[in-house]
Parts: sequence; structure tokens; C-alpha cells
Amino acid sequence: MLILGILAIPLATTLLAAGVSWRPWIGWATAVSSTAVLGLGIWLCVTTLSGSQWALNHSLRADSLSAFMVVVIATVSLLATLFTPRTMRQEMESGITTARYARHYVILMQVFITCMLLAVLTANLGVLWVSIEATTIATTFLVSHRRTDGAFEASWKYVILCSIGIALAFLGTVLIYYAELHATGSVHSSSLDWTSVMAVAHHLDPNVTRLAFALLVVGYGTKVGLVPMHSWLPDAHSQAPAPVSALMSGVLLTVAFYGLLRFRAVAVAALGPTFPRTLLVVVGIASLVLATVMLIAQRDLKRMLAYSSIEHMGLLALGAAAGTPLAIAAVLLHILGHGITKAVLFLSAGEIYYLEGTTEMAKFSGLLARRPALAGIFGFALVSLVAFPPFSLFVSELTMARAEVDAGLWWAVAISLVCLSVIFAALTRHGRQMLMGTASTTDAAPSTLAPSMAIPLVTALVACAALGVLSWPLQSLLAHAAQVVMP
Amino acid sequence: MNSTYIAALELAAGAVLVSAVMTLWRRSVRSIVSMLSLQGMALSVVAIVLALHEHEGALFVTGCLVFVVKGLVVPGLLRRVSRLDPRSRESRPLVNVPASLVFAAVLIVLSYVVSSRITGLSPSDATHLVPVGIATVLVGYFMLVTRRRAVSKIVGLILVDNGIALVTFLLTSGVPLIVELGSSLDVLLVVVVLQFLMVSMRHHSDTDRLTEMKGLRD
Amino acid sequence: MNLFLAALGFCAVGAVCAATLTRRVRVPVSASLATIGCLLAVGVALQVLITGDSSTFHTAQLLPMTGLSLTLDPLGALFILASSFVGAAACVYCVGYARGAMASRTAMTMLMIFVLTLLAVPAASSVMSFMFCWELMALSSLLLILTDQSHSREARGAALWYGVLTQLGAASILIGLLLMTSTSSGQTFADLSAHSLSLSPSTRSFAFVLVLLGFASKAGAVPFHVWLPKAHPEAPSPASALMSSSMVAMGVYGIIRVGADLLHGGTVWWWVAVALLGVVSALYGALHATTSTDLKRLLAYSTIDILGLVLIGVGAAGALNDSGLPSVAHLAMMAALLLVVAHAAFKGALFLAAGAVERATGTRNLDELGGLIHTMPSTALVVAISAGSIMAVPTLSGFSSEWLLLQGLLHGFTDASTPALIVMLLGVIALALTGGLTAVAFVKLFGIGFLGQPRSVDAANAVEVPLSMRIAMAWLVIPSLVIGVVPGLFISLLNRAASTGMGATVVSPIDHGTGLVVSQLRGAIQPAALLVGLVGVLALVWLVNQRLAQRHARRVDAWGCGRDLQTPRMQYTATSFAEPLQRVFADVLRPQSDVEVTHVTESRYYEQSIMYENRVGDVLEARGYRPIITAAFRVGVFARRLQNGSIHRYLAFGFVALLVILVVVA
Amino acid sequence: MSATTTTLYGVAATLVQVVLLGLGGPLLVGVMAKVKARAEGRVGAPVVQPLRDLRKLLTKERLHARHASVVLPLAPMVILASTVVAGAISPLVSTHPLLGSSADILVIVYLLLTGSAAAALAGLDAGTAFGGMGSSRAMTIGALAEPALLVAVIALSIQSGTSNLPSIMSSTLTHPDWVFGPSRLLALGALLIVVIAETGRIPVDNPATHLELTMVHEAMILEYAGPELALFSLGEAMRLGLLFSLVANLFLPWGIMTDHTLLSLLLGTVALVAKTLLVALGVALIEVRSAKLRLFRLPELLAGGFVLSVLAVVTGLVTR
Repeated sequence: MLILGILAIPLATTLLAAGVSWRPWIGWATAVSSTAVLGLGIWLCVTTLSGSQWALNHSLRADSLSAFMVVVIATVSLLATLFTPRTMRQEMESGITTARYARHYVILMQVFITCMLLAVLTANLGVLWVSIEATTIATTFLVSHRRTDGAFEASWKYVILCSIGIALAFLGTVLIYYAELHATGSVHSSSLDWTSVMAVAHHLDPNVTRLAFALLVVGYGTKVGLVPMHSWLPDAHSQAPAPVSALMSGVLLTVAFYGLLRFRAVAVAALGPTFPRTLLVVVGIASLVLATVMLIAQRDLKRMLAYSSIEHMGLLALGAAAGTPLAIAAVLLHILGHGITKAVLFLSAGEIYYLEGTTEMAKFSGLLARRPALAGIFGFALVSLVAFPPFSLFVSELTMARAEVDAGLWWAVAISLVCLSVIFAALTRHGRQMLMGTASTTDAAPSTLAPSMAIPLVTALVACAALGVLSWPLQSLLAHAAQVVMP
Repeated sequence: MNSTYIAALELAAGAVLVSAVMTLWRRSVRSIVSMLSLQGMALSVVAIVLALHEHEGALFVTGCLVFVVKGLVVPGLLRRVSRLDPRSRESRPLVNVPASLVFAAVLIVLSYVVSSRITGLSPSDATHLVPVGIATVLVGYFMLVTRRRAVSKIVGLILVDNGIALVTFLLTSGVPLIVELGSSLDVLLVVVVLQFLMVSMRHHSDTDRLTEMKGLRD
Repeated sequence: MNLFLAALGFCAVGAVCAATLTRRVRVPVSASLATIGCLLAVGVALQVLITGDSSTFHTAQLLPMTGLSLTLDPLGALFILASSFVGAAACVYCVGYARGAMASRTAMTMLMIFVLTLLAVPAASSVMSFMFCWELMALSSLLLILTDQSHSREARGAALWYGVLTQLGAASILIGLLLMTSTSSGQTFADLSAHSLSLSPSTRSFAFVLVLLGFASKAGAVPFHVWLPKAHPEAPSPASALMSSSMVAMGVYGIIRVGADLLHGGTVWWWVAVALLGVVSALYGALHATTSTDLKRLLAYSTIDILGLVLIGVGAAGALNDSGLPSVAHLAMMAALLLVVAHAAFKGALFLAAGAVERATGTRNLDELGGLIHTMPSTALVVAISAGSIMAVPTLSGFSSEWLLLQGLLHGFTDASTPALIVMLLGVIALALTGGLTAVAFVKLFGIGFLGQPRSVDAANAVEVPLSMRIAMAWLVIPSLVIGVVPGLFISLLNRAASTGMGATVVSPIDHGTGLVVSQLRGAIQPAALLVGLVGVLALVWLVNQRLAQRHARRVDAWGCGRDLQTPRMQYTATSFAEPLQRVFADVLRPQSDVEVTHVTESRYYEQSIMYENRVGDVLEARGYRPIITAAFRVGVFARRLQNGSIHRYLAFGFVALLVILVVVA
Repeated sequence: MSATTTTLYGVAATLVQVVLLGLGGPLLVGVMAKVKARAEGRVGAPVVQPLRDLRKLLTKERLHARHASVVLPLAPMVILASTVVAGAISPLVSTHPLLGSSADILVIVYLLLTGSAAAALAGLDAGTAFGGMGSSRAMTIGALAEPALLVAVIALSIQSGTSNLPSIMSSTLTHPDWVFGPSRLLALGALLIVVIAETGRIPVDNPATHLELTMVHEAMILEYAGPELALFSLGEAMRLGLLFSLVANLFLPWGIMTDHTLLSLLLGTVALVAKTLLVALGVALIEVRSAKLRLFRLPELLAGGFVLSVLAVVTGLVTR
């Protein structure tokens, strides 16, 4: 019932947005809907602690992991939807958008959110694939929302690269299905369901599973933004409107990663830990290294944030490679922390873009002097992004590192820490360039920030810091969720 | 009965692969799209033959669905798009046609080599043909990488998809219907989206930017 | 423990107040809360050092997935003592000092958090808790560097250098600590200590090297020091005082804690390495201190120098312990710890005084100062005593600790193993050489900065700083005097701390009393008696002087080689003062000087003006770090080609990956 | 021997030492001037001339430079105080002077360094070009000489196993063979260089010059006049006496008072005077025979001294 509610709310909002033409209150309605989903998600977390929930004739299923992902999705989409009215107003003022496209935007945003919710709530691994592919379609038009050359180019590349990547994931899913059928010997109604796959996971054919998992890593890795199929990510993130970038970077990547987490459990059960670990370490390190070298001489603000997402996805892959319950719990905390932080960063970057008219970092400096509040929020979010305490990314990165060393991957930790240090240097350098320095234009008085913008962002940062300091709200949930994907 | 079944299956699967290679060979976008249509139909034949042989109702439905979507609708959409483009020829691919064909041959050999592990699990007449599916995937991907025109890219994407569908039919007689429906719908939507994007872009700016898009870079 | 938690709580509440209160009440309220916290911590630390009791605190409610562990033991308490003492001074100082950017919300909050973490780092007793406090310390100090002068190029550059090196250091420490955790079941320091002997020797050595790299960089050991002379001068003075006196000491703390306590000593070459780092740092720091003309930069280099001496002491202690001389090792360790405490006080006072000078004159450049003793007598007195202490003038704290260090080193000469002997020898040489160089640096600092005539208008118009700042400075002078005059009082405290550090309780080789007596060595100093002698003679001479001749002096112009007019520009400056030494050590310092002569248009034989410019950069920075940075940037620029916008290339990445997977996996 | 007697004799020895330094220091300067004059074929001023100068200066008007601070009158007193304390506790006449247990190498060296620093500050106080020049040069020389002094004395302490000067001397007395060991000879060479540098004698500095380009010490005290100059000169003279007698005692400890009788006190005094005169004679002869070095050649000499002292330590460790 709860699960149906979670899916029904955004669907209803979609219908509402489709039914009437654009009004600012629709934007606020989407925020209310996200809040409701968040509330139900938290309730779902509480109920799943005592066992999995089912709905719609066992085609929807929620365990702690799904419930946690629902909370992540709802949190980030709340932040993103809170900015919908503001973004639309700004875009209409500057003539980028008309009421018609604003309506499309709201509809697609809700579809996008619904697809992500469906991806984490479905019982069937095939439907997981379908809904992740569906997010691609929903977000394409969100990426091209601005209707500029760049936006079209980005969405074109986005569709091509993601479709081909996700197609490989489909091949992987088919192979898992093939192995499952062979292991059970018969087809039944719940074939390819997570529970039934896990039931026979130990008997899956290793050869097929190995190939399947490799394809899944590359395939879902495309949506996660892992090397080698990461190339769409900087383009799409830099061209999409800020709330869309926030949602994509904050949760879309990690919803795909959620898929990988599930399949990793299957693969580990069938193959033992070595192969999945090796594969994940390889892609993780490759992503980290790529993000590192791309960040050193980065010129564009939003592309910088996008590459930083690749970096964090690489870290998640390394954490998943370690695969201990502690590591997975840390991975999940990292997913939440990264989602919030990246959302704050993209949203404030959107505001910077609106105010400065560019995202090229060399073209503006002295933000702290000119717009202290905005620059302060952006600065602290950067601090969170480079994983300084008290923000939660620090705790999760450290715990992942600890789990990885426990798993014998200390060399990978060493490489990743070197990369992180270089990234820190790069981000600090870019941040310094933007925030500090003399003001390029001679604005008389430092401009302030509207409370409607400042309050959600500051609250999000404070929440992120609280998550990094207090154990209370998540401790048992994370442990429980991590157990779900233990083979 | 059995030999007819095998012959029909092999013929249809062979047609899928041959049409894939043909797309590499042909330069005219129109004929590439025709090859795609042919492939879609061949794919549906595979599904229907398998369905008849194994008395799978769901697979039969799937086969019919494939015939409509991949044999008729998708090529039709692409034809409409290609009509918009006056110079609809794949005139200068990144890898020229003879080299592409040689490479396709290499890919086919490779797919036979790598498929042995998969087919070894449950050898049957159908699974023997899995290499054909894998080869189609690889050829399609190769086309995607090397062809410059937007329509060719979409065709490459669908080739990959068809290859995967072929593997699916051959290995497991299709995936659960809901998944199959979803995936078909997704493919259809992707094509629609891409077509829409192409039209929008053409509408928005000149055509040359479409094939040589390098505006977003580091 | 509860009191200590209360101390931390006061600082935390101070931080919250600083973040929430309005500008007018923010500074006094938060500063007084943090001062109370620091004073409480001083009390707690003293209590732990006196009783020798350890206590532990653990809560799972803080720090997700691991929980926060704090332990108070004598070793940590000593470092807490040092940082809380300086912390109290810094907070009081802030009341008068904080204006403009320093009084801003961020700056005050970060200062409070900085103080908090300086108290917490020596108490943190699990890997996660330690790294949490450590990184929070790095973050708060980093932001403090940026707040005061966020618009100056130097500050931004300094912050970047500091941030990157401290991050690399933290990464190194983290890997090292994690390597040690990997076999033990838990991640608390107690677990690590219990399990570390079961690690393979190579793992232990590797872990130690990694940890050493990180901590050495925090302690400003050459060649990882590059950030220090940049960052310390740019931070606001309360922060630079804390950084230079307490934060660098955390590097030493880490080396002792991990090397001696958690890893139980290890092999002799570890400690030889520590001592070598110390020798190089001491010499390099002292040398650069003599040539620096920036007041705070000079102090920063002198920090590198003194911390080098501390590392020599720590290294000697480890090496001697390995040679089977625990009692002598203990002596060296006590010397190092005493030097840490003494340094914290006098360097804190000097940095606060530098801040006062900067506040009064607007500059830190010694070449523009002068004559401040007339306008800022209290500050001058503080600088004089603290500089005397750092120069190791007998009966001041620097002298007591350096004497103790020399005793430790000399004692080792009798029967230490060869590696230990080399350490001792180099240590003695470094101690001797830095003694002379430090004297030059601080005679220059006081003589050029406070004596003579003002070299600029601002220096001439300086006025003494507010009372709260003077109180803070005076507070930090107390340890210089007390440790200097009655060092014996602290021996039992040091003994406990050093015992924890050496991992064994050793009977103190030093006899109790007000002075220091090492009977094994027939060595002793009685600073109190010396002080009585000195003061007695001084008083006698003064009396005689007053009686013998006329009482009041007549003021006359200084002799000007026959010229009537004596301008301040004719005085020696800091640059010229250090010039002879700079010339002597030109091979190491690599000074760059430009002379630009403008001739009179009529004749080339007459000059209109001559401009002389002299710079002493950091050779290690230019030759060691710059090439790496340039190379990294080249890599970054080259890597852009990976993402050149071509979708064919992007697709090819995936295609190749697919083929690789098919070939390798299937 | 009761503790009281020990203390009494300690006090007596200390008093003798201080008086000897106070009177003997200036006399030593006079003697050296006389020796130099004679060696150069001049008659020279009487030996007591420095004492007469002091007396005359004390009666002169007290003059302070306009920009000078409290440092100007304080510096000579600090020099005097540090030298007196160092002289009082050093084992010159007796191995058990008052506070002899505190007569550590480091104490003596750093007391002397305190004096040097006070002098350098005094040079900077008036805010003139010459004062700064003198201070800068004196500190440079000091920075290079003090380490050599410290290390050279440490070389002596290796055999004795202590850094306490009286103990070093006592153990030298019981092991006379140490005196002619290679370590001691190297240390002697180093110490001589250091003492010449510290006391400002040729070839390091010429105490008789007032030529701007070459003067070191004289530049520093250029602003001093009257009573303050007297104190300053007395302090410097005592430093000279202290250093000479320390060198003499470290290498030729014989004659020093080790027990507690009046005779040995007398003997110690005579022996000290004799030994110190010997050293002074040697230094004076060196002065006569050499020319002053250029300022920038000095580091080579001092570095040489430092290397000698390090070699002395190494030799001492090897032959231990």
C-alpha cells in the first residue's frame, strides 16, 4: 500500500501538470509531492526494518535498500522541485522558456522521478532495466530544455551513449535470466525477480554469470557514469537546467548504481568475490583517474561538477568492490551525502549561471565579495564535496577506505587517496579562482540571496553535516540495507 | 518437422546477420533503412518459428510485436527522417566500406569464439545460433562508432538492439512479457526521441552541426 | 573525562554562538566561552599529568558507523595542555583583535572549531575519531587563512599550498593507520596497540613511513614544510599563533603516538629517519629565519627550526631505546616534550605580538618597522622575553629544554649503537648551529623591529594595542619564565607523558627539585640560582653605575660621519642585517638580487637612482615542487583531448571495452 | 670536610674568580697590547692603561643618542652580568666554585651568547648605519663561532662523559694522557679560532681600528660614551679573560684547586694567572704575525674552526 502510494503521488502530480497549463503553483505542488514521497519513504524505511514489503501481486517489492533509495530520491527531488518555480521564472524572464515548455518540463520532471522510484521499487530485475532506460527518455528533453545548440548536442549524445550502454546491460540481464532458467530448470511467473534470482544465485553458471556481470557493469556503468562510458555525463550535466542536473547527478547516477549493487550480490554468490571485485576496482580506479586528470585543467563550472560526479561514482565502485557490510553501508551513506551535496552545488551553480551569464570559471571571480551568501553556500558545498568533516561524505569515504583496506585493497585505497588529493587541489584552485579574488565588475553593494533559495540550501548542508556527525537516524537502516545485498 | 524448423531458424537468423553486414556495405541511407526493415522482419520470423516449435504463446505475441515495431514502425519513422535530409548518403564513414566489411568478418569470428562458453551451458539447435546474435550486436556497435550520419547512428543502435533480441529469443525464448513490452516500448521511444531531436536540431540550426558535433568539449 | 567533555562543550557552544549571534556580541561571547573551555582543559590536562590516570570515553551516537572514542592519557594531556594554554590566550586576544573579516561569522566559528579540534586531536583514540578531528582541524585552519585577507594573492596561494599538502599528508596518515587496522578487529588505538606486534615487520615499517610522511608534513619538517612559511604568516594572528604553536605540535604528537606507542618502537632506522628530518629541518628553518624580512615568515621558519629540534629529540629517544638505553631515551623524549610545551608558549606569544605590531602599524615587513619599543613598550617586552626564550637565554624556557636535549644526546655518546651515535652526533651539530643562527634571527627581529628609528610613517604613528591583547600576550610569557626558572617542577609531569610515549614506565633519570639534575651524567642546572646571580649582579652594576656617575643622561644626536642629518633610511634594515650570512650560505639559500641603476641624462658617471631588490625564495619549493605542479598541469591540459566532443570517440571507448570484455571474460 | 667548609671555599673561589676577571680582564688587554707593541718594536702603553681608561670614562658625562631606548644603558649591564655569572660558576681557580654543578657547557656558551646578543642590540638601538653594520657583522661572526665553541667543548666532554665543566676538568686531572690525544688537539685548534673570533682579535677583527669598512666591534659601540662605555669595555675585557682562562684550564687543568685548603686556593690563582697569560701571549703573537682577513673571507676561517671541532667529536667517538 505504502509502495503504491509512493508511486502514485508523483504520477498524480504528472497528471495534474499535464492537465493544466503552467502556473507557478504547479511548481510548488511538485515540491509538496516530493515532500509527501519523502514522508512515505521514511515510513517505508521504518516498516522495512522488520521485513520486505510487497505490492501489486508481488510485482513491486521494497526492502531496506529500496526504502533507503526512495528516501535519497525524495530528498534530492525535494531540493530540485523547490527550485522549479524559481528556475522557470528566471528562464521565462530571459526568454529561454515559454509556458508551454515549462509545462513539458514539469511533466517530464515528474515522469523522471516516477521512473527512478519505480526502478528501486520493482521486484523484477528486467523492469529495473526498463525503468532505468525510461529515465533516459524522460531526461532527454529535460537536457535539451534550453533548446540551444549545446543543449541539443548534449541530449543527442546522451541518448545515443546511454541507449547503447543500457542495451549492453539488457544483454547482461538476459544472460542472468538464461543462467537462472538453467539453474531452476523451468520458467515461472516470478522469473527474473530479485528474490528468485537470489534463491538460485549460488547455482548460476559461472561462465555465463561472469560475462553477464561484465556486461552489466559496462551497461549500468554507463548510466552511473563509470569509465569507459562516462562521456555523456559532462555534456548532459552542463547543459541541463540546474534542478535537472541536480537530480541527474544527485540520484540518477546512484539509482543505476543501485542496480549494480543488486547484481553484484548475484555475481558474488555465483562467482565468489574475486571477479566482481577485480572488475569494480578496475572501473572504479579508471573513473577516479579520469576524473582527476580532467579536473586539473577544467574550465567550465558545471563540467567540473560533472567530473566530480564521475569521481564519486568511482569511489562508490571501489566501496562496492570491497563488498563487506560495512563497505556497503558506507556506500549507501555516500550515495545520500553525495546526492545532497551535488544537488546544492548544481542548484547554486545554476544561480551563478543566471547571475553571471556564464559557467566559464575564468570569466568571473570575487564571488565572495559580490554575492557573499551564494558564494558562501557554494563554498561550503565544495568543502563537503572534497569530503571534509563534519560533512557526511568524510565519514563515508573514510569508512569505505577502511573496508577496502580490510578487503586487501590497500593499494587501490592508496591510488584513490592520491587521486582525491589531486582533485582536492584542483577543486580548491578552481574554487579559489571563482570565489576569491578581486571582483571583476564593480558592483557597489554585495547582493543578498532570496530566503526561498538560501533556506533550502543551507538546510541541506546542515543536514549533510548532521549526517556526518550523528549516528542516530541512519545507523540501523544502513546496516539493514547493506545486509540486503550480501550474497 | 524438425529439419524444417532448423532450416527456417537458420535462414531467419542468417538473414538478421546478413542484413546487419549489408548496412555496413550500403552507402545510401534509404537502403540502409530498408536493410533494417528486413532485419526486423527476419527477427520476428525467428521469434515466430521458435514460438511455433516450442508452443510458446507469449513468444508468438512477442514475434508479432517485433514485426510491427521493428519491421514496420521504426523503419518507417527513419524513412521519414531521412527524407528530410537531402544528402542522405553515408559518403565518408570513419572506416571505409571494404575495411568495415573485413572488420565485420573479424567480429563475426570473434563472436563465434566467445559464444562457446554461453552455448555450452545448454546446447540445442537454437542456442547454436547465439553467435549470430552476438555478431549482430558487434556489427551494430561498429556501425554506431564509425558512421557519421545521424540516421546511420540510429540504425546502428537498433542493430545492437536486434542482436540482443535475437540472443534473447535463442537462449531463453524471450524474457517475461512485461520486460519484453517495456524494452520494445523503450526502443520505440528512443527512436522517436532521436527523430524528434534530429528534426528539432535541423529546425534550430544548420544540418552540418548534426554530424560533426564538437561544441561540447574540454 | 567529564570536565574535558565540558571543555569541548564550551568550545562547541562558542562555535554555535559565533555562527548564530549578531556581529556586536559575537566576538566577546564566543571568545569568553572558548576561553573558559580552554582553561578547563588546562586544568584537566594538569590533573591527568599529575595523577597519571587515563580515562576513556566512547559514544556510538556521534560519528556514524564507528562512534567517537576519546582517551585522556598523560602523553595526550601534555599536548592538550600546550594547545589549551595557547588557545585561551588566542581567544582572549581575539576580543581586542577581531575586527573586520576576523570578526565575521565564518572566521569566529572556524576559530572556535580550530581550538576545539586542537583539544580533541590528542584525545582522539580511534582511527576514525582521530581522522575526523584531524581533518576538521585542517579545514578550520584552512578557512581561517582565507578569512582575514581573502583578497590578497598571497593568502590564496598560501591556502592552496596548505590545503594540498595537508590533504596529501592526511591521505598518507590514513593509509598508514588503515594498514595497521587491517589485521586487528577494532579500530581504536588500544586495539591497534595490542595487535601491532602481530603485523609483519615490513607492514609495520611501511605503515610507519606513511604515517611519518603525513605527520612530518604537519610538523613542518623539511622537505614537506613548503606550506608552513606561506600559511602561518597569512592567517590572522590568533590563528597563526595556534597553528605555529599547537597545530605543528600535533605532527610530533602523531609520530610519538603511532611510532612509539601504537607500533612499539620498531627498528632503529625509523628513528634515524625522524632525527634526520629533524636535523635538516632545524638547519633549513634556522637559516631561512635569519634571512626573512617578513615578521611572521621569520617566526614561521623559526617554527620549522624548533620543531626540527623536537624531532631530533624524538628520533634520538627512539634510537636510544632501540640501543637498549631506555633511561637515556626517556631523557631525550622528556627534552623533546618540554621543548614542545616551551615552544608553544613563546611562539604563541611571538605570533600574538606580531599580530599586535601588524595591527598597530599595518605591516609585517621588518624593513618598514623600527622604534616600536618607544610606542609599544608592553609588546616590546613580550617580544624581548619570548625572543630570549627562543634564543635559549639561560633562565628562560628555551634554555632549559635545549639543555635537557643536549644531556640526552650527550648521554647517548657513552654506549649507543652506531646508528644511534650518528643521530646523536648530527643532533648535537644541528643544535649548535641553529643556536647561533636563531640568535641572529631574533636579534634582527627585535633590533630592527623595535629599536632604532621608525622606518615608515605607520611605524612612527603606532600606538599600543588594547588591554585584552596585552593580557593574552602576558599570559603566554608566564610559561617562558616559569619553565625557565624552575624547570624541575615539571619533571614529574613530563616523566608521565614520556612514559606513555615510550610505552614503558621508566624511573625518571632526572632528580626532583626546582632545577634539573641528571646525576648519571653529573650534569645539572639551577636556573633559579643563576637568575638570582644575574639579577644580583645586574642590580649591583646598576647601583654602582648610578652612584659613580651623573644620574641623568643628556640626549645628543648620534654620530653621523660628519653629516648633521640622520634619516631613518640610513639605518641598517633587516635585509642588510642578514646580508653577510645570506652571502655565506648563498649556495643553500640561492638569493636573487637585482640592481637597477638609472643614470643621469647628462652623464653616465652620475646616477639618478639605484634600486636594489633582494629575494630569498624557498629553493625546495622552486626545485622540488614546481616541476611536479607544472607536470600535473600539463597532464591536465593533455587529458582534455580525451573528451574532444567527438561522439565517435566516446562510442569507441565503449566498443573497445566491450571487445576487451568479450575476449578476456568469455 | 664539612659541607660548610666546602661552601665557604666555593664562595672564596668564586670571589677570587670574579675579582680576577674584573681586574685581570682589562690588565690582560693591556698585556696583549704591550706584547704586540714590543713585538712590533714599539714601547706601547703601560699594562694598566685599560684600567685607567675605565676610571676616566666613569667620570665623564652620560650621553645617550637621541633615538636610543632603554636598551642602550641596559646592554652593558647585561653583558657584565652574564659574564660575571659565567665567570663566577666556571672552574677557573677551583673545580668547586659556587654553583659549580651548574657550570654546564651550554650554560657558559649561552650566557656568552646572551652577552653577544645584548651587544648587537645595543648597536642597533641608536638607529645609525654604523651600529647596524657592527651588529650585523658581529652576529654573523657569532653565529658561526658559537657552534664551533659548543661542539669543541662537547668534544672534550665525550671522554669525561659529562657536559659539566668542573667534572671535565677533574677527570682530565685523573687521566693526564687525554690531554695529548688527537681529539683534544683538534678541539684546541677549534677553540683558539673561536676565542679569537669571539674576543674580536686579529685576524677576525682589529680592536684598534676605527676604519669604517673593517670595524666590527668598534662600530657596534660607536654611540657609547662615558660610564656606559666603561661598563661595556669592562664587560668585553672580562669576556676575554674568561675565554682565555677557560681555554687554558680545559687543556692544562693542572694547578687548579681541587681540595679545600688556602694553599691550593693560592696555588690555583697563581696557576690560573700563569696559564691565562700564556694563552694571551700566544694569541698576541698570532695577532702580530697575521693580517686582518677580509670580512667575507672570515666564514672560511670560522667554518674551518667548526670542521675542526666536529672532527674532534668524531675522533673522540672513534677512539672512545
